[in-house]
Amino acid sequence: MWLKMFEPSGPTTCLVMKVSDMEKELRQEAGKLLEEGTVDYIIGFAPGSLKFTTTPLITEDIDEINNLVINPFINNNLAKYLPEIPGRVGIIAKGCDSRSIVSLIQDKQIARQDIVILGIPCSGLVDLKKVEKLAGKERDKIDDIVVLADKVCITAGGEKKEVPTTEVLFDHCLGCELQIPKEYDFLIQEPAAEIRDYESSSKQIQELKKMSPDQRWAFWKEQFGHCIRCYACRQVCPACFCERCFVEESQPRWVSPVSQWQDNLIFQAIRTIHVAGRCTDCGECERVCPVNIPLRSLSKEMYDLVGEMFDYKTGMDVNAPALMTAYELVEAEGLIR
Amino acid sequence: MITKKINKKDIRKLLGTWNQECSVIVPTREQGIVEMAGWDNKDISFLDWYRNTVVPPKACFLPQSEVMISFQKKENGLKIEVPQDEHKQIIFGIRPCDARAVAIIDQVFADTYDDYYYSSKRRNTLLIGLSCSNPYDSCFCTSTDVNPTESEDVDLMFMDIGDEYVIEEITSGGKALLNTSSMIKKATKADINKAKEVRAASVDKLKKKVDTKDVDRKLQSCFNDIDYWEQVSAKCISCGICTFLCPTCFCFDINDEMIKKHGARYRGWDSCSFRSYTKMPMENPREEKWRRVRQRVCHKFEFYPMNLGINACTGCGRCIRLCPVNWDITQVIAGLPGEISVHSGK
Amino acid sequence: MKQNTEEQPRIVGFLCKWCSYAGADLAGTSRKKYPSNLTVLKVPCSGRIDPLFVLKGLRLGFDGVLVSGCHPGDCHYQTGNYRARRRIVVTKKFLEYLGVPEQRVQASWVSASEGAKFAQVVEDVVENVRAVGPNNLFSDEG
Amino acid sequence: MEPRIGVYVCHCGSNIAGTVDVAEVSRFAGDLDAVKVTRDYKFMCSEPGQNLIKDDIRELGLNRVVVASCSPALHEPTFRRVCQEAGVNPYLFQMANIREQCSWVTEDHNGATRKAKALVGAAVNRVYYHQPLEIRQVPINPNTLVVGGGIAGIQAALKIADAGHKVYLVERTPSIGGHMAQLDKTFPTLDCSACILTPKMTLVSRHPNIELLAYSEVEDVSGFIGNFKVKIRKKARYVDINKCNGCTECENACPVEVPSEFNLGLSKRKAIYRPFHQAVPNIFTIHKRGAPPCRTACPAGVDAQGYVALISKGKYKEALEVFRRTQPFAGVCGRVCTHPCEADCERGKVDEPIAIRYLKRFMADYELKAGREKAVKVKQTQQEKVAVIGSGPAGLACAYDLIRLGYPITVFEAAPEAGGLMRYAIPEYRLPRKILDNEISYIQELGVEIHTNTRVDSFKGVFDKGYKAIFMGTGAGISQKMGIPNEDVDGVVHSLDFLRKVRLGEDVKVGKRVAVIGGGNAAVDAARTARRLGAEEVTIVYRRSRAEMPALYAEVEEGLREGIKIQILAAPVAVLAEQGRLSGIQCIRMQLGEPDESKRRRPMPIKGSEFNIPVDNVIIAIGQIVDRTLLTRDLEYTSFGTVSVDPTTFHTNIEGVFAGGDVISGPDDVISAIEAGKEAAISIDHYLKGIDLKGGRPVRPERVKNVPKENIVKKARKIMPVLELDKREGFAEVETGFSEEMAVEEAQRCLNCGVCSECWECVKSCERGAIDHGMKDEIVEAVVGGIIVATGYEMFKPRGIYEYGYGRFDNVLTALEFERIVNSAGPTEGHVHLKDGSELKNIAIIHCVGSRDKNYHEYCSRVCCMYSLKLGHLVREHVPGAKVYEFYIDVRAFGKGFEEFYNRITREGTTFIEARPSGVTNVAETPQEEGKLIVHYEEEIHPGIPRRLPVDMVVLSTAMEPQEDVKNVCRLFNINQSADGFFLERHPKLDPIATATDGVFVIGCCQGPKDIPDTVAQASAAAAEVLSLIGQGNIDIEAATAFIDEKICSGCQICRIVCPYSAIDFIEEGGVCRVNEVLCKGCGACVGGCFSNSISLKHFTGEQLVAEMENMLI
Repeated sequence: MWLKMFEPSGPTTCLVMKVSDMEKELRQEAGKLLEEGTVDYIIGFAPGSLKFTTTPLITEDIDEINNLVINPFINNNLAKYLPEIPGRVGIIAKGCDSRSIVSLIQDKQIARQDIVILGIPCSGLVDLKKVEKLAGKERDKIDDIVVLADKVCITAGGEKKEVPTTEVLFDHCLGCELQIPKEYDFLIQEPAAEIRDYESSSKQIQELKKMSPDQRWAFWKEQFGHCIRCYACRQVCPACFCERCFVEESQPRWVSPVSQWQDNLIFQAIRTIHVAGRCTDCGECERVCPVNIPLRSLSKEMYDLVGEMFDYKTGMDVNAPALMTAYELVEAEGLIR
Repeated sequence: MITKKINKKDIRKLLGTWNQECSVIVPTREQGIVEMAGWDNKDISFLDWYRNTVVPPKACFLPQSEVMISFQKKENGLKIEVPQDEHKQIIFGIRPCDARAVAIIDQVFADTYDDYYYSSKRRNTLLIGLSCSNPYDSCFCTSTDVNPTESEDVDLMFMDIGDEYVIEEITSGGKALLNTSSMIKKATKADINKAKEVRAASVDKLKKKVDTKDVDRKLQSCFNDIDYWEQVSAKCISCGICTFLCPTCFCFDINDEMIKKHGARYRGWDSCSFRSYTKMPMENPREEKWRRVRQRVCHKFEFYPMNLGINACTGCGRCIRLCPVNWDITQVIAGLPGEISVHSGK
Repeated sequence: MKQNTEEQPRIVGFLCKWCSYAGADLAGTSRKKYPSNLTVLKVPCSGRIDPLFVLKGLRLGFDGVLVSGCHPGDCHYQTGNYRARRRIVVTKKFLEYLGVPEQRVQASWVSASEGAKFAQVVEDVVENVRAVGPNNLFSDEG
Repeated sequence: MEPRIGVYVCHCGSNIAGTVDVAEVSRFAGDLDAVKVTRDYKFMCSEPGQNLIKDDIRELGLNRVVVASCSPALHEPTFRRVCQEAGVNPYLFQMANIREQCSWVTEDHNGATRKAKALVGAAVNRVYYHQPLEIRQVPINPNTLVVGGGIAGIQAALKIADAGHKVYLVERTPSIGGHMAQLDKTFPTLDCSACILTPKMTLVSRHPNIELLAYSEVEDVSGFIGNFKVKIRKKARYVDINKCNGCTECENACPVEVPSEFNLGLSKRKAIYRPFHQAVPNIFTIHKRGAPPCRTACPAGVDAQGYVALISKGKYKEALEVFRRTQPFAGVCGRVCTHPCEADCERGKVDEPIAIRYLKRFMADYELKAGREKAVKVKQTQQEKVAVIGSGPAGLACAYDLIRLGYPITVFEAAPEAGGLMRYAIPEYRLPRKILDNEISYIQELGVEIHTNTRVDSFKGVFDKGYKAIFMGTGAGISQKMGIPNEDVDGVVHSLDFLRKVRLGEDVKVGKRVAVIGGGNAAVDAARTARRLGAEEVTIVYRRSRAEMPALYAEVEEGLREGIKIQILAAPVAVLAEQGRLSGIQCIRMQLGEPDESKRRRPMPIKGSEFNIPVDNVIIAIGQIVDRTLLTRDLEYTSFGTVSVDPTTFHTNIEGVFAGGDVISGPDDVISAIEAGKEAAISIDHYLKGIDLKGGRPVRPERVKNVPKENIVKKARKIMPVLELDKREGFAEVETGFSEEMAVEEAQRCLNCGVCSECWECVKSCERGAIDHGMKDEIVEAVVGGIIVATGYEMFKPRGIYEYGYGRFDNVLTALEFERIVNSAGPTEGHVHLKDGSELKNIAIIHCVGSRDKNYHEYCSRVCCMYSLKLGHLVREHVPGAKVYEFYIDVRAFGKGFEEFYNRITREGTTFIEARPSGVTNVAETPQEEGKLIVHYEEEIHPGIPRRLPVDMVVLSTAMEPQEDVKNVCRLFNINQSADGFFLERHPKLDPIATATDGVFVIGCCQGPKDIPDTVAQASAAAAEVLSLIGQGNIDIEAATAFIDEKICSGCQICRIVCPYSAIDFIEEGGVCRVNEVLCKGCGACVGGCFSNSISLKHFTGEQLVAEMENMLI
């Protein structure tokens, strides 16, 4: 989608973004929705306050519509906001966001008729951690990131580097299963470039699977030693919509509120089980973790697990029953005595 | 006042000397996460890459979780033990913004109220500041009355002037650390001049600015401007990143844990961003997100100045840089109804 | 770290009261013999079991957790065991991925008439769990 | 209150103490938190043991109790009662099972003691967290629902009603009686079935406490024991139950005959019927299966089944009346309709569709021939005048419907005569003038005024004359052009102009060689007309293949017979002219490509394949377009050049002006034009009455599904006679029409898809006015305390057992069929003879057909032995001297009087052969076998010797099997099936009529095959169960139910979806779920599914279970 927006002609940082045709179309449509009173709010993305960042824009103000952007840094899964915003909402949705929206509808957290989905095609988002690594510089020291169809130009400290796009996209984007929303009310009709690398997408999971159970446990034990229990993973996750998380329960206390690796690990294990069939592999949990725990290696494994065992793909069909409300007469054979 | 200096080559030796008498804590990096941790007695590469930690130094005195008492159920009641920790430590490399933060938390835990667990660690710790000449684009310390190269909140202040560090001796404890070492030289006039240039240049690098004058008054006046708070809090997801990683946030929660007959009372970080933070049996005074967001802003910029005469924000920028949704406190301050301007370092 | 002991393994079994618990009773009345390592918790239906119980059991130090209900199609409450099945297999497979040996989380269908099967299930589960040693998963050491 | 726990460890003699160190366990328990006393005792369940607990509760102030003993399945109720008696809530008690699950399953004393400690420790920690629960009761509604009106349901209903309680007896067929009513005699006493059953049936109908809901079905059951809420659909009988007196006049009038279910298809019944003479309630029912396909396929919705059925009974006048209910053009449509009805005719799936169109023509012709009575002028009831512009089929149909609604109607026609294209485009030899004239006069006689030679130029002018609404049906009168060179040359004519001139009687000349371009009816009409005008060589040029020609198939066929040639796959590219005079046409060959939007394959020209046809005239018949006239200048048009109307209301953009027919659709057939006229008439009526145009329009009835096609003898469709070729002089009509015999015979082929044909003959015949075809199903709602399900069984259908020849040989019958035959009220009035009427000399009765057979049903149907013996006896009773052979596996004579009956039959001379026959054939091997059915078998006692037995008739003693829709019934009442498919009882011995759902009982053959005495006994037992329930007045319900903390609920409704008892409701306001504790059975599936744990299950809370688990680890 945005590929053509970052033309190779001259440097463009995402802070001085060209208003692309797509953005224009989006703003027009969003503006119309607000103006005609079809929706009370628009949720989308605006430029962030720091380089290469965007920030969620939740507004009822038509003047703010011109801040709506589409670029390779629109990370947030905006579906998260839907259950808490009153009235009718127009939401800008990438494929993965649309799946979360559908999942929330399946779980009755939102009503389809209250949501206007403005679908945008997505070719993948840039993982700044990967870019930083490639450039050997931190985000604020990078001058420019130009995304072309199959390669990316990174300029930092006067040095220009060209790498395949697959090396800078988020792991979950490399395994994307829905680039263009299936469920939408308005769709920006642009093709999305298919940039995929399934192997890298679940590389860490495959490596973990090669280990012995003890090694795997040791790995996660180490990882959850870092956890600070800030709950950003939970808070950013659209599938986590419980009014009260089980960690907050005190009778009984399932998980100690004290941050110790055992309970940190149990928290995340249960959270992952709880979002089984709701997780769309949007990768937000891993992105927001301030201590870099590879959380997607948990959620993606669960995503694949329910896919394989129950042939279940989250958020693809508004009318499908939620995973845990359905069953087949014969399933999971061989796992139960 | 700059009085001493040391060649960069000698830092390892200096730390080595200190490390024999107490534990030396330096910036370390593991899995991409920078925090203050025990020095391994050899690696000083952090001098090259270190900008600031992700986990603020407050964790050295107020850890994420710590045991307050441990107990054991015996036939005739509980046997209770309180952990003792009087070991001495030196934190090397604390930035002026974080040093200010420690001073701020000191006022809470080691002033009129003396918190045993905090102050037993704090009083056994010396802080060695390190000037900052490579700020993030999220840093705005000059707006919160912090100079990135100066600090009165440390025991010694080191400043990078090229091949050498010039040193300010702030406290007697700090001074004492230098006495024993032969690597410490006297700073020359040229060094001091160089330092002045560096200082000016460093301050100049901070492009992000926000006018914090009268913020407390403005916050007071717009405390009940619910529209404003609802609007600015809309995108907040109520996670604990900004508070847990804020160098001045100190809220904690106490929990007892018991498995079979052994148990402990733990204290751990808590966050006013969490909805459950103020949850009480019948009601929650901060049920709505905007109340929690307002609390955080007001705590930093209104209640602190009112009670202690100082802003509780030191401009370290962690909460902006690490926020999952790019919630920027400077924008919120700047946007307060009233005339305060913001300069962005874009 | 815990070592193998005589008491080990300790296994907690969640049995639905209509089928599996009755099956366990039948094993007793027909004097089937099986190891004493399993202690049973009676629940109305396997559908009552939340993955939390499994994790809680392991966290408390049980070496293994068994969930047992009516055979598919026989649930006293019609569909509870189908619900349980999805939850329990997801939990089992996922914990296995985390590094919990799959032997520690087991499930079975035992009807009220299957006293012998219950004894056999206990026999097998105990043997399986013993093979993977005591539960040191949450030990700080190692 | 601080927990004070007492722990009691039972020795159970040596059962526990022999393996477990009970003293050690007791000591251990004493050290546990909150335990105030521990004791061990020989037998805790004994009186002294119980008193121990009671005394401690009183003296030590215990408020919680743990007993470690046997399984709670055994003594939990005992100890709960002990607690309650001593003043402790029974739920503040917990039992540790240290016998069945501890001492009995190991010989390891240490291990057992350790385990007992763990279990006791767990129980103590659990009981600490117990909450007192209230045992709640709900009152029992004293009404009862009995489902199924067979002998089981009748008996149960009578017993309960006699006890003074209200019973709803629901039966889905029109009468109660069930299978028993079909039986002749009952074994072993040989009582007449009807004699013992009918008095009971009458009692039911008269009983003040029984509300009989026959011809009704239970649709929904919710609620629980004591308070089931039931919805019953009372199917419309179309006969007023209070007015019908069972006089049978309607039955005589009804023209529709279908196989009688009661007589198993051995006789016929009418569409309005009563299953049997003694039916209760003794009233008639009209059987409507749905709208017949001929009716739903007809654009105008003509009720073809109705007139076909009447024709089959020779009621031609009545038939035409049925037709005219919908539209006036029977004669026209009987000739020119494109008959979509025939395309969808169900008979077409058997052999050939009914010749509906020809039958229609027949009745119209019949009337004309017999002389039509003048139609009665419709009384004007409405004031608003309506104008119809154009007198084609659309306009006249609209006028016809409106005049009958009482509106004054005027039709304006520009041409000299009314009829539109019916008159001017269809040639005389297809539609003779007198036919059309007759039907137009009929319309005029009703009161429609037709002004011919009157062209209307503005709607305003019409409105100004006081007309309140206008229908415009001006057609599509302009011929389409081909767009090829020389198209305008002399000698090229358009078919519409050509045909019109011929119809107007103008002198039209054609050359010797004529080419007609096009493939529709207009082309064929033009070609055949040209032929009649003297053209010698007429060629139709069509660009697709023959199969794709839209013209009626028969018309094309006749054209070919008349010598017309067809150039298929050819298209004209130019008209050839010499000196301004037509000389021929140049065509190009086409080939068929991919199908286009019309699903026909698109013709593509083949390059270089041009060829010339020399002709004198070219007639273009490639379609017409809508004329844009002065009148229509303000109307909106579609992109196809037709007038734009609302597709439902046919309203144009001009207020009050409606349009239909070709003017809106482009060239189409007559019947579609009639449809448009009729729809517009509805709109105009609404419009003039100020009703919403779209609302309240008649709904198109739904097409019938699943028309049974068994036992239909194939029979060819009658062929329309045509005028011999040599007699086709001038424009004489070619098709000559069916004779009366042909028509009746053809009409009798009709399958009566809808069963009732809605001819309304019954309405006319009923003096009491009891019949109402507009009757609707009713929903009866009732609240009942208990439900008795007595839905019975079905007989096994032996058609699947090919080798026994059922369905192939006339004289192979099922036992129930034979039962009807021997019955004096049966199809043969009790005369037993072969199908062809000849005498029966010997008969074979084969037992266990479908029973005791792994291929069909493994179970024994229990009644077949005895009824087979009974049938054997009845054969000899009816045909003295007949020989009876009983082929049996075992004779199971287990019941009271059965063995004696068997002995009696044996003495009577029946021959018993122990064999399961391998087949029945009609292939004779000896002269004696000629014309007989031969049973193949091997005797059990002489295996390996194949034998043959020639008999006249074979009776198959078929199995009982569950009703076809048993699964739905299971779902409805929440009961289960056993492996044999019948309903599952709660316990086969101790609770044989209860089910897993409290308050629902199953009796009779729906629970399993059984005979009448057993069924009646079960029915009485169910009555006792229900009365016992009612007698209790109240009932305890589960105390350990789920509850939701609404503050935490996020409203995802997973709990609601997984709840098998619909016990959870979603509360819109607040967006949370709530448990209906009365419905909740306490399974906890919702709790396991609620990830925020906002649901908890009382007595099995997370806190309690975790506490229990924690202390298990001693």
